[in-house]
Amino acid sequence: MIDKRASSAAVAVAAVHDGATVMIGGFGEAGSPIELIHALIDHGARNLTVVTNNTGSGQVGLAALIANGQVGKMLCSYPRSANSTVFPELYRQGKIQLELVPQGTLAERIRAGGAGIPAFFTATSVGTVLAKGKEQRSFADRDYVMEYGLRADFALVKAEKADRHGNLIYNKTARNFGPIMCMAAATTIVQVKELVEAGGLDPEEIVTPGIFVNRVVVVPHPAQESQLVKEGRCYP
Amino acid sequence: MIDKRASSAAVAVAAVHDGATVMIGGFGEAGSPIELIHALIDHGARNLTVVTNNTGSGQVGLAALIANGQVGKMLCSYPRSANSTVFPELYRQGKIQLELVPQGTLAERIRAGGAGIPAFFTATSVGTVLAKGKEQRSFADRDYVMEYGLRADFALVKAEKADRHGNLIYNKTARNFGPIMCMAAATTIVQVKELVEAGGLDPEEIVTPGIFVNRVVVVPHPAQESQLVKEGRCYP
Amino acid sequence: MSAAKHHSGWNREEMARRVAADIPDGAYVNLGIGIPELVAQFVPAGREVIFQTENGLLGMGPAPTPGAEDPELINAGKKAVTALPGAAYFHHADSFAMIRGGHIDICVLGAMQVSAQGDLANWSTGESDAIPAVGGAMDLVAGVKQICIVTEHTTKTGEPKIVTACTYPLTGKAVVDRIYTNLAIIDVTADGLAVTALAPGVSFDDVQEKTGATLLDHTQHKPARQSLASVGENI
Amino acid sequence: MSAAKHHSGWNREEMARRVAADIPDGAYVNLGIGIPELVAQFVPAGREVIFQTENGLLGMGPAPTPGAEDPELINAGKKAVTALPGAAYFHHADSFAMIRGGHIDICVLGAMQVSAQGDLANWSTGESDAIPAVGGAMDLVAGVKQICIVTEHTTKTGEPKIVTACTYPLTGKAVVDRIYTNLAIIDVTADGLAVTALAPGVSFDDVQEKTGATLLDHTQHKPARQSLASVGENI
Repeated sequence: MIDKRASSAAVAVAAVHDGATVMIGGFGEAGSPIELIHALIDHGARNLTVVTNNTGSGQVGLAALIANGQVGKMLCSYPRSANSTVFPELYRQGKIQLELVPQGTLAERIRAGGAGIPAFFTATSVGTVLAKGKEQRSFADRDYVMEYGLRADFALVKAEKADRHGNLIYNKTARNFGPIMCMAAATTIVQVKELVEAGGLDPEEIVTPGIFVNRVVVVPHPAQESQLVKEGRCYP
Repeated sequence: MIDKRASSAAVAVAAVHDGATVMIGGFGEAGSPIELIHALIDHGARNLTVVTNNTGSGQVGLAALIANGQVGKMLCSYPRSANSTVFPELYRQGKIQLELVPQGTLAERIRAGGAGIPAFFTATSVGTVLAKGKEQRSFADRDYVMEYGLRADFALVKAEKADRHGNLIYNKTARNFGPIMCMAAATTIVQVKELVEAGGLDPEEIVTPGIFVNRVVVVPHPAQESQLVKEGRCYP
Repeated sequence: MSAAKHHSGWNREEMARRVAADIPDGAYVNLGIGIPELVAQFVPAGREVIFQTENGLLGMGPAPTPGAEDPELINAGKKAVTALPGAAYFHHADSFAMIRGGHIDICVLGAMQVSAQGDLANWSTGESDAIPAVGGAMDLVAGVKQICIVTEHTTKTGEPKIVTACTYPLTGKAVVDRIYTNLAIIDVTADGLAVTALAPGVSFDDVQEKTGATLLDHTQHKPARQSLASVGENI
Repeated sequence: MSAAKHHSGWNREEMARRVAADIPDGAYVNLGIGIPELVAQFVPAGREVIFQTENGLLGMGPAPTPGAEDPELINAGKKAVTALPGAAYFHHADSFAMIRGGHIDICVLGAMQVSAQGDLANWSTGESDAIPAVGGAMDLVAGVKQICIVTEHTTKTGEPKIVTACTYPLTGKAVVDRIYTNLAIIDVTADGLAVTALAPGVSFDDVQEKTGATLLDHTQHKPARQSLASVGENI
């Protein structure tokens, strides 16, 4: 019988190895799988390449993972935001690498990775410094750059509900990168607020079919990053 | 106020011009917008390029459109099936052109067209006659062919419910090509069984956001192609 | 209206109002952070404009009442928003398919510099110690049908933002269609930058003086400028 | 079991049963039209196998009871099916993202010809007056982790289907992992085609005689063949 439930976040992330590429869902705090990230901090895997849109805030969640020295390289679109101090400091010190990717290109590269597309063309970034070194090509008289599909060893994603098959639904704009990251990782680990019976999700409504999910951890009351930051919390 | 309702199928398809490229949803009869197709037959636009998975059956719907001599070229993956006699005859007589596209490549080309991707690479068809004349390229030691995004002037799609914004939900496996064809056409025309108030569709459940839809026609009791074929019906 | 209390020209709200006035009924619009965000509240009565936020919502409504904020319902600026009836949620690849695929009619963005050719710089000063952060700006300018800029005419230190050629790293080349500033509305045309409207108490010469590129005076043309074109062509 | 009533070898149901026996618990499987469709009914007790149909359903169940057919709930062969608890519907691009992206563990297909290198021909006879129709076959063989063929060992006229090189147009090059026929189970290995099991009353020489390529006899190997590998590696 298919049962993708993991007994804890620690068990779910146990296989993450040093040097792994890890996609982490979320747009700011919305959809950020903070309990899975904290489990990854406890676990201690190092030299990670992290693919995610931002760099976290305060000293919890994604920012804490970076502060803990576990991340060697980041691919993201917007590593600078309110309360984001950890990444900028390490970056200026040359202690962390950055591949800056336009947000839509980042999303499409992840989707392509999940869909078995090794490369595609987009007009985004043409004529800018972010197109430097990229192969360029014209279609119907417009210039495009070639971008590569992105895959990961692991994805850490937050969703709203799951069933034992790993079918997922999300909550509002916390959906963001979750569905495409589930597709693009060899092992996808998801935290959800609620687990329902198989058949408890309407098959018309399922956003991520279970085939893209490997482990599900139930975290009924996930912490909100902004609340932890407001309280001045640090992890660990 | 946004109100995409059209008063009839005839009104909805009135702008289709001779020589237009028209995407038509459906996988066999499931999702085939038969009333819109019949309106297009009444309308009479000719020399159409039709992008659709199959070639219809019997003498109704898609098969009737072809039989009526309105289609100059078809892009499809499977133009041969039970009760499909119209296309094979015209094809053997050289009266209709065919671009045969593997089903997944067809879907991805349509999706790419809708997503602003002019071209992408796929391993599908490598080493086969369908790769002939296509640019080939190696990524990470595997061979791929380059395929082009597909766009259309019009898309005819069948869905289950819509609101006045054109937000859509579908029914079971009748969803198939609908959502991606809605994205890839300059003008997307949809027939639905039911129109609901704005807000009557759960925003988490909407499969096609209204931005991809231009006109909505309510057909409360659409005909089933297989039933018409069984009854020996012809259109017009 | 609080215009021209101490000085001539439009204030932020009035700039946003001018942008909103040019957005046709039925348009799909993406708003950037800052003054662009203000545009939503000035949609003229009788028009329905659908706002997209690239983090996955079409049909974005105003900020919630205090206390009703949902940290999982935010806009691209990470501020709490609401969803209007008829809204839809979607994931990031679908969201940028809308953007890249040319489905959004208008994008309103801020700017650091705009050139006479419509080049836009609004993401980086190019300073060596700056943390580069581009977000969705490059995707928006490459994909959305029309790009409107709304910005103060000059920097805080009085340097022109509208220039012959951008010195900051570009967001996109030849992407801007129209510029709304506190002093004027300027169209990017094949002939060059054309002033189509002047703020109260502002002369064409005032605008030219504060601009780093040569301007054309189209204020007497009839009509001075087109409605934001191509919008809603299939509506 | 109704095997070998008039002849030795496996019948269609037994072939399907042999395929099903090799599919591990938790596998995601796509079944082609014909004998492959029969596989679903022979999943051994205690295993849960999820069937995908490329027209947009994961969690496909058996045919509905007569009268309960829904023309909008069909499989890739356009036959009425059902959806099991835990099923999900999705559109064609998402469906083929599953297939092309390597998310489906096993695909079971019919064949016109299979070569010693695992080349597959199953979509066209290449005759000039034939209507070419490929469907999703090329996507499946290019994207699914393991491709199993289930087919009669020879054509109706007794010609070998397993050959040194395919004469029909290919569906894919070097894509087949294993072949189940009415006579034997044959793995495509780096060393060549290896017979790992023989049907009752069938000898290795019988199989070799009806095969257009040289076979290796692995029937005495321990184990004769691996479980369908790589399946469920992350389950």
